[in-house]
Amino acid sequence: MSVSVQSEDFDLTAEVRRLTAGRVDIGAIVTFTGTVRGEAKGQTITSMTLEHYPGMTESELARVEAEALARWPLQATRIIHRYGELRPGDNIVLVIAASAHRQAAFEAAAFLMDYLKSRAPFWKKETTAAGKGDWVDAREGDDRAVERWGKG
Amino acid sequence: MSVSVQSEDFDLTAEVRRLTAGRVDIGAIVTFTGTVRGEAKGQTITSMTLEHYPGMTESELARVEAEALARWPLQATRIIHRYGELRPGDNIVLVIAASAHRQAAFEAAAFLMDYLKSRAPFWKKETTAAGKGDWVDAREGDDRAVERWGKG
Amino acid sequence: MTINLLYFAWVREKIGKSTETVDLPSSVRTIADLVQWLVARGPEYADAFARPEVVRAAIDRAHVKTSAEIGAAREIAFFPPVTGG
Amino acid sequence: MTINLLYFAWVREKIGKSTETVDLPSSVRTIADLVQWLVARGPEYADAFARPEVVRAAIDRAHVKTSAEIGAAREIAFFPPVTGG
Repeated sequence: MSVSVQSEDFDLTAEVRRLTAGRVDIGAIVTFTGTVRGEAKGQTITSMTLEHYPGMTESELARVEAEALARWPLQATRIIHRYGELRPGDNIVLVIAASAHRQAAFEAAAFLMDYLKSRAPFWKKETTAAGKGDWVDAREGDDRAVERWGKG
Repeated sequence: MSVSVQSEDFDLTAEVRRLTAGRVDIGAIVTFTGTVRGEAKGQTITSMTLEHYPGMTESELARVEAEALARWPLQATRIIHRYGELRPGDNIVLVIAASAHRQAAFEAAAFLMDYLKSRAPFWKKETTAAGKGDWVDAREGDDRAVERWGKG
Repeated sequence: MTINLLYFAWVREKIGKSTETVDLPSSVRTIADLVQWLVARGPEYADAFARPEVVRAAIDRAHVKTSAEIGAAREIAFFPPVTGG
Repeated sequence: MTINLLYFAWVREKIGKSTETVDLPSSVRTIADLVQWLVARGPEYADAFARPEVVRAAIDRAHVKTSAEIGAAREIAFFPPVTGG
């Protein structure tokens, strides 16, 4: 029930604690963290720049989150997506889904990631060791991943 | 590739950092945290005691972890299960699956939990506000959850 | 009609600007019309929309298809398929 | 044959001990035989194994079915279906 688009890093423990503090109705917390890999298509990546569409990003993430809350019995959700220049190993995105039981938490977290990947207006540009900057191509698999959830 | 059975609590950020430190081949990290709920069958729970079978617990968890590593392309895994007396809101179990891509990480984390729930020799006893201690019944759903992964 | 156009990622790089305000003739009714109208403005637009099927659009910050009517839109954005997460 | 028996959770509570060492007659070959042999030892065992289908067993720390042969086992455990996680 909370979405952030930020350049700063995030802390997993702190974010989970913020969602669960003082609550005893949560039994299962699933987190997904996406990180920058140091290689793409056999090339060494030195940095990754994330561009986004301010305003639309926040509203699309909120829409994705509302969709998950409508589909699963969730006690709490959280989405954080970073933008700007990142290095290999850096965090890019965090999704948290908390529920009474594990199946809803797992499914909702996977759903949030699939939807976010197909709808949130972010674009990645990778800079290789050779100094070349390339926009990352959308993966066909990401469209297929979203289809398994049916009509959104 | 690491299993712990302990009475102490764990820290999500610290555990993830230990798995990923200095690595740039990880793109997706899924964590599952199981926590003690404050209610069961309409009764208020004041504490939960986790009994286990020392020796067998560690070997079953290692077996579950090896099975996940054989099935998915994982960069790292971690299982921590607590025992002893816990309070509502306390952490019980942590599972982490790290991979290059999110699908493997999500599936492996769900698999680890399903297998752990059906094979790791832990037993929960809940104490209610009325002072009554009851052993938690195994959920039929947990057996069905494990079946979807096919022969283990 | 005056409207703000926004460009992102390689669409922005090819066009050479991230935003501009344009006066649209009344003949431009849909996103597809707008793409055609932009392409006629110069080679940088023709380059950005050379493969129109890989360019996505949003009207007032909501994803739309190229058949969408522009209507009373205040802000239209063009960008490649998203690659966040 | 001398063997260590371990009991957990409500199996332990009903039998009233967590571990014991017993000398098994050679006629006790499987887990099912062992359950039958234990039940004959006293009402606390009969109570623990009143519904044998809900008691699980492990031989030398590995899950087994009640048809499993005891063989050269050193440690046999009885417990309810597990409820960890």
